[in-house]
Amino acid sequence: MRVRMLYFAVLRDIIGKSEADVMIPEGTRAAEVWQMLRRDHRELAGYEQPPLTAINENYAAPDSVLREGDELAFIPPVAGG
Amino acid sequence: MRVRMLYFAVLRDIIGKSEADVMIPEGTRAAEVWQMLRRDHRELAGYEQPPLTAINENYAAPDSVLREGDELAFIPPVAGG
Amino acid sequence: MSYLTDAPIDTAALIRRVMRPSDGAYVLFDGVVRDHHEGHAVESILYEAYRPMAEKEIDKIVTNTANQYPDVAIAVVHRLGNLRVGESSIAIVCASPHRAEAFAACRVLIDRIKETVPIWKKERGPDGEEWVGWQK
Amino acid sequence: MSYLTDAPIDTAALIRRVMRPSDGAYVLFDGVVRDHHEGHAVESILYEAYRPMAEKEIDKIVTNTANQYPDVAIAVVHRLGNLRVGESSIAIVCASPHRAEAFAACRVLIDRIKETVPIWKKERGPDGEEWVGWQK
Repeated sequence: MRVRMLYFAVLRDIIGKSEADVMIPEGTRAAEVWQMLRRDHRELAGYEQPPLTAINENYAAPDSVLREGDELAFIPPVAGG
Repeated sequence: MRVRMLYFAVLRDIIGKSEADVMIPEGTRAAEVWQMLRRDHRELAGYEQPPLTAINENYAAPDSVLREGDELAFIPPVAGG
Repeated sequence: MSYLTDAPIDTAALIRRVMRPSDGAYVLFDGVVRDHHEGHAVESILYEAYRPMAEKEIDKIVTNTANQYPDVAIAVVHRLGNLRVGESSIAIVCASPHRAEAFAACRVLIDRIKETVPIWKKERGPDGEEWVGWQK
Repeated sequence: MSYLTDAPIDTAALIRRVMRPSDGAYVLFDGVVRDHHEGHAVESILYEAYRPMAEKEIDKIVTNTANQYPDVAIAVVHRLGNLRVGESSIAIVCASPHRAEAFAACRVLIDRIKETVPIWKKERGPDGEEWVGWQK
């Protein structure tokens, strides 16, 4: 199934793009997508735990199961204000 | 001896002037001046205790002994801000 | 430097006066004449001060607060005269590298100023006028 | 109503937007780019947001705080883009009939916004640039 990835801030800099459609198996959890990103980008190797996770513009548990068409964003440490 | 009285806010309205020189005996205490004012102005009759007292632009104890040339002000409840 | 003014308060100028490049935030407290007090309508407030003593008392409070919060830069101005609803009677700006001290100092300043500075207010409204705090 | 802007923050307009005749005070918190962070010099900060989510998260925080302090009128604006030292990144105005709630609500708002809203900052200075909070 297809999931829309959004990359912000340091993750966009590391991954080199701000968004991408990815094809993942049915039943994939958000945390598993994070592990895929870690395999592909060694700057993330030290980050075994995923950062905060947002699905469709809401914070979600990292073990949330993704659905077709979801918008998934990992939220690096926020620093607003 | 001579003491300079300053009257502010409600006290000025009651007493009808903003300042006055008064002649009082040596050794008079600030609180005794308050009692003189109470005798002359029945609007103050309910105020047996003097309000806050300032001598020469500083808060002072009501039983402070006045000196020649002092500037004495009774400070009604403050409401700045 | 006077803490009292007869003119409308210019908060933007006050902020410019205190902000340093090392400040990450400022907190502005602005006291404004409101349209009611203890159940009756208010149209305006006359503020009056024992001016030289009020200047000294505010200065003591500012100095004590600055000692308590050494990283905070402080500005205070209190307006006197007749103020209508919506007009500012007092502005306090506390700038600081970090926000916690700016909030704390600002709160302490307004609380202390309301407690001890010889400033009075006469509220004026359709029910007449009255010196606030004086029990007839 | 957007909580995010790419333009300089107009705090005076924000204040006018919230103040009601019944308000006796407002507290303004203004976060400003400062010239240092954890020992190194800062020249500017690039603020970036996950915009639609940041709008929603700020709105949740404003709604929760308004419920907690029902007498307080609230305005929040966060600026995005590259800001130089001294420029405002966030302004929060809390107006209230009484000052205690205005201070409390303002403090709660900035604390919560800093905790959960998906906004990031990249600090830029003579030592290079760095996303704040990310351990390399």
